[in-house]
Formats: sequence, structure tokens, C-alpha cells
Amino acid sequence: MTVDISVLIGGEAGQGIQTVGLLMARTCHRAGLYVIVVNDFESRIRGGHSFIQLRISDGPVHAPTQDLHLMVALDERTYRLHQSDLQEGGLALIPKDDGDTMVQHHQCKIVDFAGLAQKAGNKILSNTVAAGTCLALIGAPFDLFENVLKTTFEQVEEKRLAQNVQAAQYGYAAAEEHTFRWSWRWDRTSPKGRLIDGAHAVALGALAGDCRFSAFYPMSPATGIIQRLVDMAAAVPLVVEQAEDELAAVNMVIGAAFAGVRAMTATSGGGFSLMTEGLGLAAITETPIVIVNAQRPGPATGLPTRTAQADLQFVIHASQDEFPRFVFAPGTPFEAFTVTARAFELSDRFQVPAVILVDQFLNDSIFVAEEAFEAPEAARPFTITDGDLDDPTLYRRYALNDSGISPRALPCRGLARVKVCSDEHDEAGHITEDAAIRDAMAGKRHAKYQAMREQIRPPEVIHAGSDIVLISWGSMRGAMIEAVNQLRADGINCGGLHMIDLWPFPDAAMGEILEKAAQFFVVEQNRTAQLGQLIRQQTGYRYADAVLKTNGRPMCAGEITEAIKTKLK
Amino acid sequence: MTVDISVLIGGEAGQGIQTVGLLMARTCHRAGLYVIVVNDFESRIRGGHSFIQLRISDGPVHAPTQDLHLMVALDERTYRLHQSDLQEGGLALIPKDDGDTMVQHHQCKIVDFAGLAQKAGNKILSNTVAAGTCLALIGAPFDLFENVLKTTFEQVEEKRLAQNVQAAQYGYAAAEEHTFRWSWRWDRTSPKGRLIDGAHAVALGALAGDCRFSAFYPMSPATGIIQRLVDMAAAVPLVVEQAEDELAAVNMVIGAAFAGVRAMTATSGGGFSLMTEGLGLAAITETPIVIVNAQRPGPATGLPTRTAQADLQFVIHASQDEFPRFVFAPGTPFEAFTVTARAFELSDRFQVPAVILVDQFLNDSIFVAEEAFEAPEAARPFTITDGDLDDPTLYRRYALNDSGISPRALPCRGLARVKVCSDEHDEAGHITEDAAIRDAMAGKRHAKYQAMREQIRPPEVIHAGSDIVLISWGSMRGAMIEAVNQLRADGINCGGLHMIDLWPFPDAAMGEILEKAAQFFVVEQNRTAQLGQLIRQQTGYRYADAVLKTNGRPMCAGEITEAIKTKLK
Amino acid sequence: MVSINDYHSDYPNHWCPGCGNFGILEAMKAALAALELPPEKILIVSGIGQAAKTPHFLECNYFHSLHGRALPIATGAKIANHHMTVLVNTGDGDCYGEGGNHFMHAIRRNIDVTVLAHNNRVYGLTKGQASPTSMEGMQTKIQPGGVIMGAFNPLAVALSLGAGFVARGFSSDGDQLRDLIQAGIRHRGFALIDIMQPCVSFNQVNTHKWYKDRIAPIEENHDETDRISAVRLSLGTDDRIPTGIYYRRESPSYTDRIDKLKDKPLTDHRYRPELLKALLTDGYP
Amino acid sequence: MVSINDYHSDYPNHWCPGCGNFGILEAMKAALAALELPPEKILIVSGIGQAAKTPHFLECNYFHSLHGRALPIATGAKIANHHMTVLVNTGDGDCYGEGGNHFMHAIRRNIDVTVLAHNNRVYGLTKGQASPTSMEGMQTKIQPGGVIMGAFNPLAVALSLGAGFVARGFSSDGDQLRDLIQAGIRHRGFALIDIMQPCVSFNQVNTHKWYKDRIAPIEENHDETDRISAVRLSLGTDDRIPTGIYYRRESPSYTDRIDKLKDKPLTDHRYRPELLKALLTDGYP
Ligand SMILES: Cc1ncc(C[n+]2csc(CCOP(=O)(O)OP(=O)(O)O)c2C)c(N)n1
Ligand SMILES: Cc1ncc(C[n+]2csc(CCOP(=O)(O)OP(=O)(O)O)c2C)c(N)n1
Ligand code: SF4
Ligand code: SF4
Ligand SMILES: [Mg+2]
Ligand SMILES: [Mg+2]
Repeated sequence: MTVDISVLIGGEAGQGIQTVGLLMARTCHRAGLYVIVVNDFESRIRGGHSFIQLRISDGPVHAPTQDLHLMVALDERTYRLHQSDLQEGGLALIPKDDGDTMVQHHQCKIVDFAGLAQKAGNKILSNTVAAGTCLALIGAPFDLFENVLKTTFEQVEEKRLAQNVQAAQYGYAAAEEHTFRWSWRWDRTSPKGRLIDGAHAVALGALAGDCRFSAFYPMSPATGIIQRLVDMAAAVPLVVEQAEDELAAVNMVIGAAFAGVRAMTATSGGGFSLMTEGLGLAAITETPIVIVNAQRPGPATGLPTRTAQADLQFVIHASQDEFPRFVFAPGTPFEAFTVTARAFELSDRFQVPAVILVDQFLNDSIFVAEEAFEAPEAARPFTITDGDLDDPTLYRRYALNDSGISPRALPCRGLARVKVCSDEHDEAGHITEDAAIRDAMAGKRHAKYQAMREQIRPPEVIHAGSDIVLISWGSMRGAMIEAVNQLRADGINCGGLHMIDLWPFPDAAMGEILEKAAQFFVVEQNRTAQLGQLIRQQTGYRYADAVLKTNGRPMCAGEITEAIKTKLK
Repeated sequence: MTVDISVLIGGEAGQGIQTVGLLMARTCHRAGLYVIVVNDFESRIRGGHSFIQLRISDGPVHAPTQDLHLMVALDERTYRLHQSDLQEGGLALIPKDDGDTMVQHHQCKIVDFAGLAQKAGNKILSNTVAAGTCLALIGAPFDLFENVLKTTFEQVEEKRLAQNVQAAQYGYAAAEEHTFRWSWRWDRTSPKGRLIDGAHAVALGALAGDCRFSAFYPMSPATGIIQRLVDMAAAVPLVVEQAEDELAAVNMVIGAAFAGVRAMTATSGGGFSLMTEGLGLAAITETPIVIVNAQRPGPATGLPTRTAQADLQFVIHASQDEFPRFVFAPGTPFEAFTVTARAFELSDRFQVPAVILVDQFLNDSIFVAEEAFEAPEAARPFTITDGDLDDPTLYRRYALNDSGISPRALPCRGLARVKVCSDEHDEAGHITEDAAIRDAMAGKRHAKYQAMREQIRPPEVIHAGSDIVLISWGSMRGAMIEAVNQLRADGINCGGLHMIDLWPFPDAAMGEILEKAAQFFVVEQNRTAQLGQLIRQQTGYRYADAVLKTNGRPMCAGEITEAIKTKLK
Repeated sequence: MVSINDYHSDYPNHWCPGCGNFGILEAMKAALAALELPPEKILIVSGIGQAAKTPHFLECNYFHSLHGRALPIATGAKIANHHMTVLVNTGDGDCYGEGGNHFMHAIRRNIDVTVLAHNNRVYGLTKGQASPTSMEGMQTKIQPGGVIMGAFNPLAVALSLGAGFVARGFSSDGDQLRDLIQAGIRHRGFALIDIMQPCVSFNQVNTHKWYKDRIAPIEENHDETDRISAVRLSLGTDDRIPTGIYYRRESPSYTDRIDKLKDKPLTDHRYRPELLKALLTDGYP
Repeated sequence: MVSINDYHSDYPNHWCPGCGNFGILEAMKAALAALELPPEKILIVSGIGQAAKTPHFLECNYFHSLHGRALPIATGAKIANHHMTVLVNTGDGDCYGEGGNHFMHAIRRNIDVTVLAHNNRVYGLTKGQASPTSMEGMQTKIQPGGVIMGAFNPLAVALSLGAGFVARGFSSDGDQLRDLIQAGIRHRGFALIDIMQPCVSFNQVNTHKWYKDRIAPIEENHDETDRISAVRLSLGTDDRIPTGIYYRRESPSYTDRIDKLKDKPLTDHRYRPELLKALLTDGYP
């Protein structure tokens, strides 16, 4: 990569820093560059301190970076908090001189965003001014930015477009006397894929999985997924229902799935905790449901708008007693899309609940997805109708067989009467206390694991056969792979392993790979190396050490690289 | 053991089979014998099929047995269901000849329980008649039984006592022409300890742990614990509150603990699922609470009145993110007593939640507890008052220190203002989004593990240094130890390991013991060998095989012995 | 012609002899038969408790779910396929205790289900603890000093939430109950029928006789479209317990108001990948 | 003498400029000061939401708990030490949505807490979804077609449950609100003050002006001891929104009715092993 710079735009909640970042990201993307936009915001509506980090590169980037080259400090606090991260030669744009800390510093440049915006017609154009100045500094041709503004405002009003272009021009002009150290000559190539956040990708995956009903209770960082579903619902046969609480949400989903539509809910840890009993209900009634758990740091309310990966062991073991379930953790929007669609299919096919673990970082960050998102041509029906039955009136929902998967009919769709029960039940769906039937039913459910395991995809291997292996799951993929490459560049024989399909655990596949590694390290956003523990439990192999981060901010490759180097010393 | 017989009393719910069993158990106990009474009943109020198994021995017994010597079949179904378990030479007492299945068999003896009861004055005396006949058959001196009746009815009415004694005499008389194969000469020794069920022991432990508040929502098999608390509440400063649901129950307990009293709730898996979020609240606010999870088979409603040990991994990992907690699983009433009292103390001391795993078998069965239950002389206060503070107005609830345990003041008890928060917080208890403080706070909580681990008692070792080790946790202790002794009697160099303190896991202690064993087997009432998995995760040692039972009925030593022998072949 | 016998279930009943639930079961069958609704056309959702076991004892589609969660299950099922006739059998603990929040919000949703609340004023299945509707002062093994909370008044609460069909029945008055259930099913929207039911095993206060001495059909001149009168009736001023329809007013049910369902139920759509084409290439423009 | 300044908190406020919460905060301070209750003598329990952040912004003991669970926390705390003055700050989502079941049963318990429900008719902290009290038809990003559920009427529901103190305030009428809060705290038992509060960021329907145009103090001749009148007032017949005390009637609070608490709070007992002696040898006789 010859270009790899990062821009931080910070200020108070409500100042529109997202707009600045997004305008810039889109401009870069149109020029064929790679970007990632990472959101860092507090759990409040106005005030406080938020920022976004925009990383721009000519090669793929999937994680934030520690290096900071350019900063837009919409308030003094931003400058104070992030000043020390600014690279030698880096620059901070500040709106005014408060006569104190800011301008003293040689790395500062005053741009009167508000004044220029006002000149262009409206104070709220400050964001466009700021984006303009930044783009000018890094050398972005003006017409690219202008085009982005056109796409944004052509639907709106002629006047607003004109004002925005004017503001952009003022922004560009403001940069004129300054040469930015990391500015580069822009070759325009065709845009790489499209810009998309993880939440959107999950929602698209749900539609590709033929999701028709979703019930939810608002909770960060899951609400974005629901918002996307709502935004798209007009085009598809999908109903989205806001429930009174998470208990209702998961049970509505179970009711809808029972009645015959694929259904999901999305929540975060606290909400998932409340759904734990429902998870067991889906399991014992063998009703297919999908639950997305968008992780954030806890316990309890914790840090509502921050990121974490600390619910892995919880979701694998959640709810009393034991039953088969799928657990997936996509690492990119494309994986989020495919995994969600697969989760719907597999859940339906095996009549088991599926849990998808995403997190605030994946959900709220904007990535370049180069892969095309494709919906399956057809959705295979995994239910039966009267026609499939010799005598529908004798239908038994929980007929025993070797696969553990009993033919599933739907209620009120024919003569077959469908009877399901959260007590342990017999084949007909009636309560039973019979010891042998209990064992047969629990065994039947458990038997599904065999075929479920065949659906589990092996981990992604990066540089197979390396001595040292870094292992990630979920959203840590980007940082892990970048770290592997950095370490290799530093002469360390390092490879990577990325896990998406986590449960049923791919014991054999993992065992085979780990057998060959001299040592392996897990890279996780939790405190106890949960995947590391799981690997030991399932394969017997013990991680040499773990690179862990728990402060709610996404990991950067540099942090991993440094940690590994220290550990290897 | 020269005496070891088992008596099954079966009939419909509501027929009073518990009374028969209890009268017999008390009579045997008074003669210095050991007994265990195991309850097997359906989740309904009348009808169906229930039974109790009374095992009587001259040596300690802590588990049911597969052998059946004497049966009281209060209905035809009892006879039909259990007939095949009757040992050669065994006997079934049946109330009347229904001209069909029952009396044809040479093992049957008709006793007109109802008729004799009527003769004694009341049909409900049938139970006393039945107990009398059984006791006569096994050779119990009449005066022992008479004394039991006296203790029971002397508080009541003269007339009822007389009628009961009359009924007992009729029962004895009915046995006269029969010699029962396993009858024995009764030597009277002084009673061994006293008869007590697990639920009662937990409740006593709570009082010994200075529990002053309990909120609950009724759920089998936990309600027995609450019932015992209610029954004893008049004597102590204890308030028991029935909540509207489990969410309320656990949060009331947290509120009370925060305000300054030791508090607990008791539930079963489904209720525990609902308490999962509250568990995390206790953790992040560092409020000491005790939750008893009385396990039953699931998932969901499952088998409400049956036994299981399938929530171990769940309770260890329950709730989002990670935090320290204690998990205990007592195996006998005495352990239930001591562990519960300890749980209150440790929870208070470390300001962490403690979970106690019991189950239907332990809660509802009546055991002989030989150990004396002793309450601590004093309850150490783990909270501070204004006097302990230099300046109470500067009090900070979450002051950072190495131990992770911040001095805890109580609200409205002085000038110190106590501020707690389920968001991540600073030392003062205010919401924070600061990355460093977050890490410090999560680290502080985690740091408690070190000292918590020191409180963990090592597993109980039975026949140290044996080649083959059977490992149990919780209520499987009795069956496991009996199996070890049977296997040793059969010449197998077998030992046992019983775990009560499960989390923090005693990695080192377990590792040391397991290192020396040629192979070890876990004995558990679940399907996936949860303790086995945990041992592998924590120590790297892998169980050779597992003896598992999931049909909701407690395990017998014979089942373990047979399974181990097969596995060793 | 649907007959009562069509509802016969072979599954053995679990209730205590003399339990009021039997009367409710028979009234249900009679109402369903009278409405010509064959077993395969109805879905019964229930929670957990003695009441919630009801669907096992008559032929139907059923979802015997979790304690307290019957209403969300019923809501999800109804939204997925609003052509189904959905009934809910629930207990006073199930519906007003553990499930209290769903009770309130299902009413606000005006979801088209008929709720039969078997109100025995006690927790039956768990052996006799007080329930939300237990009367103040009632003693139980767990409440030896007597209940010290005010009894939950389901009708008043439902009315305050704007429920469109609010009625009270009695398990021993089969004819009236049958008519109420019929009317409830016919009502488009949320219908609550709170059914007073003796529990012979655990409630020695509100016995059959206790009810017989108090119940009286609502007076003829009661205006069932007047909410305030209904509230007044539900709050009661004397010892009498009026049975019948307290309040009835139809307004569009929840599924009536979801445009997407005008055409056909969600279950009746086919998966059509072509609808996704444009969406799948979307992102930040 | 307790002064308003004693309640000053150094912790920076998180609310949006112009938010109605500020008015509520000031009224609270004024009421507490007027009652001579110093910060260390009060416990504020809150759930999660913008409203629930309140206790950070004034000096007091507080338990900022889980979304929806403020009332059970407050109940447990009050039972443990009933000498504390307990207030609850909660949002419309917190109290009537996630916490709806506790709301109902806390009223039935008549637990002596004063509930300040900051009713902005929207989910503020999670950025503008409909709340239980959002008006029918209100459009949000998540409800683009408008809310299709009936709005939750907290006063009517509380009255139907037998609440003994039911009032409505407005965040911009500080004097009235102060008086209501004072009266609520003085009331022995459960006191509900539903406070209409504009949310400048997410509720463009129920704005400051919207409220100003509608609110009117309850008429002088309203009999605040007449439950039916209170219900009628709460159900409303025209556009006006009456503020003030709808209903007030004292009866023993929950902790008043627990004999064990007559003597002193549970927190004030010492552990006394001698009380256990007899119990510890107990078993089956
Ligand atoms: C989450 C959960 N909590 C508690 C229980 C235990 N439980 C089963 S039924 C029941 C109460 C039943 O009372 P009610 O709903 O009035 O029904 P009834 O038996 O009286 O008909 C309870 C508490 C449960 N099954 N699940
Ligand atoms: C169990 C759980 N579910 C969801 C959330 C997310 N959440 C936080 S505040 C809130 C709603 C806030 O609305 P309201 O109670 O009306 O308070 P407001 O912010 O409007 O004052 C929600 C849904 C949560 N924290 N916990
Ligand atoms: S316990 Fe009561 S409600 Fe349950 S079946 Fe028996 S009589 Fe009926
Ligand atoms: S979002 Fe609304 S309620 Fe929350 S602080 Fe802002 S204005 Fe107030
Ligand atoms: Mg009931
Ligand atoms: Mg609100």
C-alpha cells in the first residue's frame, strides 16, 4: 500500500461529524480507493465527545489504525484528546482560536468552518466545508467531491445543492496555502465494490434468507439492523414489530416461525439475557429462529455504544439444559450477509435456533465490500403439507427418526394438526413424564448435531503452514489479517485463522490445523480469551497467549503486532 | 451393610404416599438405621402416577438403589409399572383384587388398606395401615412406630392419635401370616443425626448466612427452599416476598442487598434464565447476592418435577460480558447447609454474586444428616460506616485498589452517599465512557478472582491415589461414592473425586490430582459431560469416558458400576 | 357441521376431579362447534399452569408455550398468518403475573385473539401460592399471614387500556360462558374473558359456593358501549360479581392495520429473489 | 436548613439543551429542599434512559439500575430499610414498556416510593423510537407509517390498579411540579407522578407548544378522593390535559403492613445465632 492515511473528525454529538466522514469516504471510494469509517460515539444525544476515524488506502483495509495524520477538531476537546496521536507532520484543522491550547501548536490550522458555511448560505454547511478542506489537503480532485454532493442533493433541492457546492469550494480554498505531508496524486480507477456497514449487511442477509417477520426491542448496537429492515420493508413481504420488551420480542418471533414464516430478532447482551428462556423454548419446540446478538461491553448496561466480543461462551451455553444451536460470528459485511442468509436456511432446515454474533464495530463501521451480494435463486421449503402425509389427521409433530429432524407441518394449513409443547413431550406433542420418551426426545434433538456439524465451514486459513498462528473470530478478522501481514513483513513466519462458524465447533478441522502450528495466539475483544478456552475444551490445544482488548474500542493491527512481538521475545 | 432393602410406595398424586414413606422412614431412623426417601412425582396435583422409594440400611446410604424388595401399590398402575423391578422373593402389597393383573402373581399380597382404615375410624388412615403392614413385614417393633405416631399427633387430638394407633395395629396384624424374605432382627441404637431434605438444609444455611430478605417466584423444584424459609421466618428477622416474576425477584434481592441486608432468591433453570440480566447487574454494581438454581430437566418447561444437572456451563457463563462469580454445588444436606452459609459470606466479602446449584433430587429427598449444623458465632460485617471514613462526604463506592474490593458503605446510613450504576462507571459511581477507566474498572472486578480462588476448597478425594477416578459434582456424590466402593469390592483400584466448589475452578488442585490418575470418568446427570468439558478446558486433562443420565431420575450406584465395568472392558 | 365430539382428545386429562377447568373446556368446545370452526382451523396458544394445559384436552393446533408468554407467541403467530382463529388459554398467574406486561401491550395492539383467563385466584400447578388475583387476606402456605397486596382487577385494567371486548364468565355457568366465548371469537380484536374458576385443591376461599352466592348476570340496562359504566361495574361497589359482557366496541385490529397484510398472510407469499435485486447492490451511494 | 444548592452535583449533565428533563430536575431539588431532606437521606433508584440518568445530576444516594427494573430494586431497598425516602426516576419506556409488569405490581403492593415518570412519549436515549405513550399515528424512523397501537394511559391504568396517589405534572410548570413531588413524597404509599416532558431531539409532535396549548390545572371542584371521577378525568373527553392531583387516598403502605418491620428496619438487626439454635436441629421429627 502506498497510500494509508487516517483522518479523525471529532466534536460533540449532534455536530454532524458523521456527515464529514461520509462525504469524504464516498469521494475516496469513487476514486477507486479503499476506506473504512469507524464510529466512536457516546451514549448521549447532544454534547460530549464523539469522533469518526476515516482510514483511506489504495489497498484493502478492514480495521482502524493507531496512526493519525489529519484531524478535524470541531471543538477544543477533540484537539486536546487526540493531539498526542497525531503523527509528526500531521495536521489538525480547528474552527477558531480560543486563545488557549489549540493554535499555539504548529500542527494546527484554523479554518472558519462556520463562517465559510454562513457565507455559502447556511451554518449547517460547516460539514461540507470541513470535508472540502480535508479532501483538498489530501489532493482529491474537486469534481469527485462535487459529484458526491450531486448524488446526495439532486433528489432534494436545486438550491441546497448549489449551496453545498459553494461550501465545498470555500473548503477547498481554505486549504490552498497548505501542503499536507501525506497528500498524493489521485489516479482514478473504478470504485471497489460499495460502501456498506455491518448492520445493513445483516439486514440484507436476512432478506436473502427469506425473513418475513422481525420483532425487536430497541437496543444499541442492534437497532441499526432493525432500522435497515424497516427501511427496506416496503419492497418485500416483511413485517417489523417493536415489542414491549425482549421477552415479547423473542416469543413473537417464535410464534411467527411456528406459524410458518422465517423470523428473527436482534438485540445486544442485556436483551439477549432476557431472551435466554425463549431460546430454550425454540429449542424444545424445535422452532427455527434467528437471534442476532450485537455485542457491546458489559456487564449489564455497560458501555452501550462501544464494541466487545465477550458473549461467545454465554451464547453457546445460554438457557437451562442442553440443546443444539448454531453460533456464527461474521467478520466483514460480506460475511455478515452470507452468514445471516445461511443462518436462516440452516435454522429452518434443522429446526434449531441460530445465534449470530456481531458487535458495535462491525455494525456501525462502514467498509468497502468488494464481493457481490447474491440472493439464492430459491428458498428451499423445509416444511410439509397435507399432501406429503398419508393421513394428515394422524400427523405427529415430533415423530422419532434417526436424523432427529421430524417433518414439520404448519398450523391451520390443512388437516394436519400441529401440537407443540415446552414441557417434555411425546411424538404427538403431548406432555409426557415417561423416562424413556424423555430420553428419546432429548436424544432426537441432540442427534441433529451430527448433520449440523457437516454444515459447519472450516476456518479461513491465511498463510497455511506457518509456525505461528493468530486466531480471530468475528469482527477481529481485519485487524488480525493486517497484523499477520505486518509480522510477515517483519520476517516472522506467521499465519492466521479466522473463525466464523463457531458452534457446533469444528473440532476436527481446528485440531488438524493447530496440530501443525508451533504456537498459536488468540486475538479477541474480551478479558478471558473465550475462544482460546473453547479451543482448549474442544481440541485440547492450548493457546500460547492471547492479545485481548476490553476498553470498548476496536483493535488495530499495530496493537496486535506489538503485543505478539513482545510475547515472542 | 447387612441390611439394605428398598420399599416403593406408589399411587396417584393426592393418595398420600409421602405419608407412608415418611412414617416408615421416621420409624427406621428412630431405631438407628440409615434411610433415604426419594420422591418421584408428576407435575400435576391429582391422579397420574407417583411413588417414593425408601431405602433402609444399617450403613449410610445417600442414593436410591435399583433393587426393589417391597412394594405398596396403592393402584394397579403402580404394580404394573414396577412389578418387573421386584427382586426374586420380593413382595407387593395391593389394596384389592381387581380380578385381573395383580393378584394372579405369587408376589402379591392383598391388604384391604381402606377397609382396615375405615374400621379404625377413617378412610384417610389407609396410609397408617400401609406403613404398619410394611413395618411389620420388615420386623420393626410396634412400639417404635407407635412412638412416631405419638410425636406426630400428640399436638393434634387425642382421638386422632388413638385412631392412628388402631390403624397401625390393623396394619401390623395384616402382615401376620407372612414372612418377608429380607426381614431382620432390629437392634435399637440411638438415631443417627436427623432426617432432613436438601431444601430445608439450604434454607437453614441461608439463616446461618444471616439472610434477611428473599424474593422469589414459585418454581419447582426451588419452592421447597422458600417454603422452609417462610416456615422459619417467624423466629428471625427475615422477610420473604413473592414477586410478580423472576425479573422482579432477582432485582428486589439486589435492591435489598444494596440497602444493606444479605439476600437471596431461589428458582429453577427457566427462572434463572430470566434472572440472567440481573446477575450481570449484581456483578457490575458489585452487590452481593445469592441465587439458588434448583436444576430440573429442560430445555424450557421440560420436566418440572424431575432432576438434572445440566445447568453448570450455563451458570458459569450466564450474562453478557465477563465478571467474577462463585458457583457451588453441594452434594448432601450438610454440604447444602455449609455451602449456602459460605455463599452468603463470600458473596458479601467479595461483593460478587454467588450461584448455588442444587437439583430436584437433593431438594426433595430426605436424607440422614449425621453432622451437626452449626451457625457461625458472628457474622462478619463487610460494610463500612461513616466512622471508617476520613471524610464521608468524599466517599467513592468504586475506589480502585489492588484487591478489587472497594470499601462498601450503605445508602442513607450516614453522610456517605452511595452511588451505584449499571453503566460502566468511575470510582464515584458515575457513568464514564473513558477507555482507561473502563479497563481499570473491569480489571478491578476481575482482580477479585485472585483472592476468591483462595477461598475455593479442593475437591473431596475418596481413596486417594487410585488408578481410576470417578468424578462427581453436586448431588451425584452419594451414588458416585457408593459406586467407588462397589468397584473396589470387585477388585478395581478405583477412587473418587467430588466437587462442590466449581467456580472459580480449582485448576491447580484438580490438575495435581488428575495428573496421577491413569484415567478418570465423570458421573453427571446431563448429556454432554459438562464437568468433563470444564475440566478439559481448565486443566487440559481429558475424561476417559462419562457416565451420564438424562431421563430426570436420579442415578443409582449400580448404574455407574455397570457402566464403568463395560467401559473398562 | 362441526360437532362437539370433533374436539374430543384422547389425551388423558390432568386436572383434579371437581376442578372448574372442566366447565371451561366444555364451554370452549360448545362455542367452537357452534361457530363451525373445525379443530384444524383453530390455533390455541397457552402459557404454563393448569389452565395452560387446556389445549392438550381438546383437538386443535396448539402451542403450549412458556409461563407468561402465551400472548407474544399468539401475536407473532397471528401476524404471520392472520387467517388463523387464535385462542389463548391462560391462568391468572400466567396472564396477570408473569405475563402482565404482555397482557397490557397486547391490549394496546388490539391483536385479534380471544383470551380465556382461567382465574382461580391461586397458583394451581405450583401448589397453592397466592396469585395476582388472590384476595387480600387470603392465607396460603407461602403467605401464612395472608396476602397483603391489593387484588389485581383484570377487567378494570383491560378497560383502562382501551380493550374492545371485556367480559367475565363463570366456569359453572356453561351456557353463558359458551356464549361469551363465541362472542369473543367473533369480536375482531383483542377479547378478554376473565373466567372465575374454583380450584378445589388450593383455594378454600373462593369456592364454588362462594361464587354462587355472589355472581349475578349484568343487568339488562347496562350500556356495553359506555366505557365509564363498564369501569364502574368492574370496580364494584357491593358484594355482587356481575357476569357477562362489560364492554364491547370494535375498532380495526392490529393485523387489519398493517397494510402489508391486506392482500394475504405473510405465510402465503413465495420467496422472490427479484424483489431483492435493487436492494442488494445498495449501500452508501 | 436544606437548600437547593445542597443538591448540586459536579457531574456534567448529559441532556440536550432545551430538554424538559431540566425542569424536572429543578423541581425535584426544590421539593426535596422544601421537605428538608438532605441528599444523604434520600435514595433515588432509576432504570435506564435519559430520564434514568437524573440521579447523576443531583447529589443523593442512587442506584442507576437496569432498563425497566427500577421498581423492583426500589422495592427490595425499601423493604430492607424502610426508613429511607425512596424516589424513582424513570422514562415512559422504562416504566410502562420494559418495566410495565413491575409498574402494575408495585402499585398493588402500595410500596412507599414516589415515581417520577418523565413521559416524553418517545425513546430518547435510543434515538427516537415510539414508546408506549407515543400517540397513535406518530411517525418515527422505525415507525415510518406511524404508530398503530393505542397510547398507554398511565393514570387510568394506575387508577384501575388502586394506586393511592395519582398525579400529572408538566416539566415546564416548575412550581406545580415541585408541589406535586412534595405531595408525592409525603404520601405514604405508592405515588405516581406522570410528568409530561418535551423531547426536543426526537418528539416533534408533543412539543412544548403542543403541551402549552393543551394543559390546564384540574378544576377546583374535582373531588380527588373519588376514584370514578379520577378515571373519567384520566380518560379525557376533549383535547385538554388536566394537570395536578387526580386521586389521593392513603392506606397502609406495604412496609407498614409487614409486622416484622414495625420495630425497626431489617438493616438494623444484628445477626443473632441464638435465634437459630432450635431451628438448626430441626428436621423430620
Ligand atoms: C419462568 C417460570 N417461572 C415459574 C414457573 C413455575 N410455574 C408453573 S405454573 C405457575 C403458576 C400457575 O398459576 P396460574 O397461571 O394461575 O395457573 P393455574 O395452575 O392456577 O391454572 C408457575 C409459577 C415456570 N414454569 N416458569
Ligand atoms: C434490556 C434492555 N433493553 C434495551 C435497552 C436499550 N434502551 C436504553 S434506554 C431505552 C429506552 C429509553 O426510553 P425511555 O425509558 O422512555 O427514556 P428516555 O430516554 O426517553 O428518557 C432503551 C430501549 C437496554 N438498555 N436494556
Ligand atoms: S390444582 Fe386447582 S386449578 Fe389445578 S386442576 Fe386441581 S383444582 Fe383445578
Ligand atoms: S433526547 Fe430528548 S429526552 Fe433525551 S436529553 Fe435529548 S431532548 Fe431530552
Ligand atoms: Mg391460577
Ligand atoms: Mg421516554
